[in-house]
Amino acid sequence: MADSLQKDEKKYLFDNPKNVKRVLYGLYTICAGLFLIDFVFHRHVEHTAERIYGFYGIYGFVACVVLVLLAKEMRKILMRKENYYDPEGEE
Amino acid sequence: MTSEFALIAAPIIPLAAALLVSLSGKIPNLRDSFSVLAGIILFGTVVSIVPDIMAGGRPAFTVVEVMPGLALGFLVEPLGMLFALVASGLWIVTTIYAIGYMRGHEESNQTRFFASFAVAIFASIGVAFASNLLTLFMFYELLTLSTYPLVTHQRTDEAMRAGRVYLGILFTTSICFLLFAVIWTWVITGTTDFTPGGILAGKAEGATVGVLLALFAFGTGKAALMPFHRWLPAAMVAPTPVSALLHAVAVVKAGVFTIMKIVVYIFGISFLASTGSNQWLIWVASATIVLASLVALTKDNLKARLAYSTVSQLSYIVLGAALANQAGVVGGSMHIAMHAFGKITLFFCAGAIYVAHHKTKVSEMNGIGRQMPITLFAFLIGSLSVIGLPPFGGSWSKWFITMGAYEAEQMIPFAILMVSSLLNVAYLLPIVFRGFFLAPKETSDDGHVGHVSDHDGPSPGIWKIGALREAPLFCVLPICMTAFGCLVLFFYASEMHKMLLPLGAP
Amino acid sequence: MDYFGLYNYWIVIFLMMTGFYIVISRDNLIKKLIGLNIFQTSVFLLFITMGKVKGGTAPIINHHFDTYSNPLPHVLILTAIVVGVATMAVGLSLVVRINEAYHTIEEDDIHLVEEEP
Amino acid sequence: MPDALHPAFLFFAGALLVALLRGKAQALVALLVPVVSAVFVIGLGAGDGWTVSFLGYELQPFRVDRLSLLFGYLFHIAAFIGLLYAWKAGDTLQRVSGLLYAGSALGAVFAGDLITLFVFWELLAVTSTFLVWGRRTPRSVRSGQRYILIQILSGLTLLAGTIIYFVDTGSLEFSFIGLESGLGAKLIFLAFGIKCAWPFLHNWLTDSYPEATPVGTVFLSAFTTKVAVYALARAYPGTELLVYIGAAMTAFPIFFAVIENDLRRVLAYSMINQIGFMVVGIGIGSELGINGAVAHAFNDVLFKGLLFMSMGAVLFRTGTMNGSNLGGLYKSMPITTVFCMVGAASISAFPLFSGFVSKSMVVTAVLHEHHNVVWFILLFASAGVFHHAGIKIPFFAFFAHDSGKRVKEAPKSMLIAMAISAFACVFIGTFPSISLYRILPFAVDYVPYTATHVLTQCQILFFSALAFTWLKLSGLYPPELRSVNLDVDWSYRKLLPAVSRGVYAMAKTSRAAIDAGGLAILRKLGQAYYGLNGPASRLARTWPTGSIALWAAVLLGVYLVMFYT
Repeated sequence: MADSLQKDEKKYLFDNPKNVKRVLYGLYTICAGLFLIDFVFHRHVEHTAERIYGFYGIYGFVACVVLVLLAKEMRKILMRKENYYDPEGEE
Repeated sequence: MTSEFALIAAPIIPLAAALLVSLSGKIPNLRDSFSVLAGIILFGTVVSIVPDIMAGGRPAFTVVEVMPGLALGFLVEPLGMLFALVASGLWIVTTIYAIGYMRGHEESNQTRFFASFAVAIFASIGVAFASNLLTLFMFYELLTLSTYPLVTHQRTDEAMRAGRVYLGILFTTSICFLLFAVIWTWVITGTTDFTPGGILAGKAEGATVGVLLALFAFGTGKAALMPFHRWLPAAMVAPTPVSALLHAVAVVKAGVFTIMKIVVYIFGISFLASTGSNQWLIWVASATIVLASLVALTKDNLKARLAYSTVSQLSYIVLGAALANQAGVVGGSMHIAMHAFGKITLFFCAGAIYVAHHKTKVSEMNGIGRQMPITLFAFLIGSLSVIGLPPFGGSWSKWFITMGAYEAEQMIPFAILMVSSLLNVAYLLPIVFRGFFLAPKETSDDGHVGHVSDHDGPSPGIWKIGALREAPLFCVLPICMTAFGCLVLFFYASEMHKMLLPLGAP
Repeated sequence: MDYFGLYNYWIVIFLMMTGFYIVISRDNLIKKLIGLNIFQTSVFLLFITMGKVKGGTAPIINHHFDTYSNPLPHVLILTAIVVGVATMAVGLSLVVRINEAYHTIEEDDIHLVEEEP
Repeated sequence: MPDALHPAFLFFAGALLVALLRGKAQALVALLVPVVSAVFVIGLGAGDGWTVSFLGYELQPFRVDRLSLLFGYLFHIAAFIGLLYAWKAGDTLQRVSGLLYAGSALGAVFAGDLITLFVFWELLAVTSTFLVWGRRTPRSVRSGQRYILIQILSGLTLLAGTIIYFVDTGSLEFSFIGLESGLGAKLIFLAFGIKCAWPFLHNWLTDSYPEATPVGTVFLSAFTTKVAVYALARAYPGTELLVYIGAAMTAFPIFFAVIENDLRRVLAYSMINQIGFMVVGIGIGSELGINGAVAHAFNDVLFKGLLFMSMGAVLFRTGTMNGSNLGGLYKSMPITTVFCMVGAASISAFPLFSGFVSKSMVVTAVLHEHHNVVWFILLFASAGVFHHAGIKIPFFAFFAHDSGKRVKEAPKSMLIAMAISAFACVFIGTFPSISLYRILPFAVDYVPYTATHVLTQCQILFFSALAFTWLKLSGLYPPELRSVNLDVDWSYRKLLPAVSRGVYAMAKTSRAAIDAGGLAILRKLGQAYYGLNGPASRLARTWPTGSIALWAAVLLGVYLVMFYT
């Protein structure tokens, strides 16, 4: 259904996989750059943990992965059907 | 007009009105004008006493002295002033509403109805201004009698049954307990006069005080303390103006007023608090507050729900009296007025919905707000006032009663007052949001716009403007007035508080 | 002891016992009522004679006399006579009604009628 | 006599006027109300206000100082943006209740005593509920009922606390209270906490905000919680407990946000996360901490409003808010997409966007006070908020798998409202010292744009993005599923009804048993009485009058004898 509708429309920016790739490569480059700057640039440090090279990058990455994986586990306990709270009978 | 003259005139006006109404029964317009006119004159008369009371005056008038220490007499003090103001003020709007309702509904025996109505107000004024227990008792019983024809107005089996419960409970409690307590008080103290500071201090002690309080509290069946509350839901078969009169103006308020007056002027709050006999009453009142609210939650019939709500709210006032401190007594007294305005609005709305759409059940109220926006908006205001939310009057009385509970170190009643407000939200607001925000149920044909049950035919006087199907103008106008009153009372509370403050003086 | 000086009491006692006897021994309801009336009359006499003071005159104040009979019993009995007439009338009308219902005024017969199912 | 006009009354009067008007005139007047009121508010200075004597209390219903003034400005901006947004999508109900709601919020922040605060606190509750109910679906109506119950519970807690506090201390002044002054202070604290959506008290927010109308949610996001933040900053600055509460608030909602399907509910969770930062700042209590909290509240209204507006526009056009049904909307709603991404950047605290200049104040304040664990949690939350609000929202709504929905771009009025917000976000983010920092309650000597700070923030954000990319490409990322996730609301939506049904059934049976038992006793008594007095029973039998007369005489005789012996 959806595909047939799209056919007669023009191509949008991200319909071209190349553009998606470009964005991804851009992201990889920026990340690598930010990580490498840490070795060159002397940051102003207030907390001991900050002395680790690339601390913020690593922490951010790990935090997000942990967040998502934990949340995925939570689904097993918390997820219910969409109409779980709907009252039976009335309305 | 001096206060004394006004005091004498006040009971005579409704009595004269009753007479004129009976005589002019053949000409409905004349009859109804008499009712409204008498209401306005009475209210003006009562208002004329206010400045004197605010200045500390206590106008009095003795009709006849039966025996030494037993007299029939009137005396105005702040509490009675408040009750008289509420009763006479709301009589006007109730009369206007009743005219709209009775005509819209084509009820029979309207003359008897309006005459009984006037007699009931006469009794209420008598209760308000009674200067001693004997006078109070007489008018209290007269009030029961005069409202009986109103309760049984429909003359159906159900109405007669309700009337029997009504008379049965009210008379049994008042004669078995209240009269007994009055006589006992007279025997102990040699007087029944309402005296600031009380008359029992030093004359009674220990268990006597507790028993006497129990006789007074349960004897005043009109205050609907559990377990003597059944008459009130039973009386719901009456036409709506009667319910409004019973539940907001005259009957129930006369009950709680009596308890308040007895606590303040017979026991004396400092004496009562010092004996500790008030403890059990605090508990009974708290239990009534919460249980009646819970029962109200389970009722689908709108008027029954409101009736149980009234039972609960009345116990706020009894609780205020039972706390026996300044904040409690002042708050409880304020609640007489605040609840009167809120609840009468709710009943008016229930009646208006019935007149216009013949709907009585909460579950049928879906979508009614689109046809009756004014009524339902007023219902919202009344609900908020009864719940005790600003900017409506109910918030201040709740403030003082709660403060009284804390000052009396009654933490559980304190918490119950809070919980009760939440329960009020839970049983009152569904009507509002069903009416405004849910689409009407499509299954029933009766639920359609303005379509009333076949056997009745459309009621006369219904407004029809576009999609609107409001009740007759005479119904809608009083609703707006009382709803507006709820708002005014929020700002007027300061004056009322000032007037009532002497009640809490030790 | 002067048993006969207070002969009026003997008359009262005689009348009272007569009335009492009639009430408990007669079956005819009218006779019972007559007995009751005699009983009542005896009480009247008792009070009236008690009120008499020897040598006293009627209790109308007059400076020629200084001894009067006690007026209070007389007044009481005056009222009682009126009440008695009234109760008698009520009693008799009840008997009339009973007669209509049972076609007899004999108590035995009434009980017989009652005990029939 | 009042020498300054209270903006709340302008709003209330405006609401009345709006209720009487219809059509374009209505929308225009509604829009003018905050503008007119702002003219008055700009003229206000610290120290203005009124005092009145009411019910025997000396009250201060209107008090102006730097803290309240900042929120005053903020609420005017929020009301203006909200009403502009409502130009097309709003109706009378939403405009009126929106104005009343904004007016109540203003009343609450300008309240100088606890009674006035209570009055406006409850008004906030009631007026805002209509924005939830206004969607007119059974679902939103039920949600609104739960919402108002909890809001009123907060008001009642405040009432109880105020009464206890007043009786104990004799003061009704709404200024620093602190937790040490007894039960009253603790209850007031709790009341603020409910409106502030503390953990376990937060569910009203995630329950009702996604159920409100598109306009309603924009309004809701601006006022209730911010008033609570203001109240906490006023009465409980420096309360250490708040640091931990705030830290918990920043951390736990992001887990729910990841697995939530309704995108506005995702935003609601991220809202709790953002309020967490503010609460931490208030808990720190240093000048920097308070400034940070207040500044973040200011920015949050703008960027959260912007995000809710963009999502509202999507809802307005597509009629759905589920991530699983959306995607690819950048094709048909490009401008909305851009604004949404500005909001996302702001909430994630990208440099040059508003979140950056305020959130960093809080984080720095935490570091200054050596709350190490809290600092780690806040960093985690910063990464997490980018993850769900910064990436998930725009990605699933506008990019991701193309849902095939082709709709019109959002109405112009909505776009203008979003543009104003977006501009404010960028402007404050770029030039904080000439805009936001000027109106903060304390003097600011904080410089957000240092090389270290910019660098570390970029690192954390880009690596979070990298993590998202990796998880998405490797298929580890949880798919969007149509579902309901259990939260604290389970306790009152499932457990409580079940318990009360059980209790009700028990009460009913026991009541029936008591009734039956009582009736049985009464019936027995009646039968006994009937046995003695009924027809043909012993006492009712016809006795011969003669014997009765005799017995009466005998009894009297006995009595006579007994009397004289």
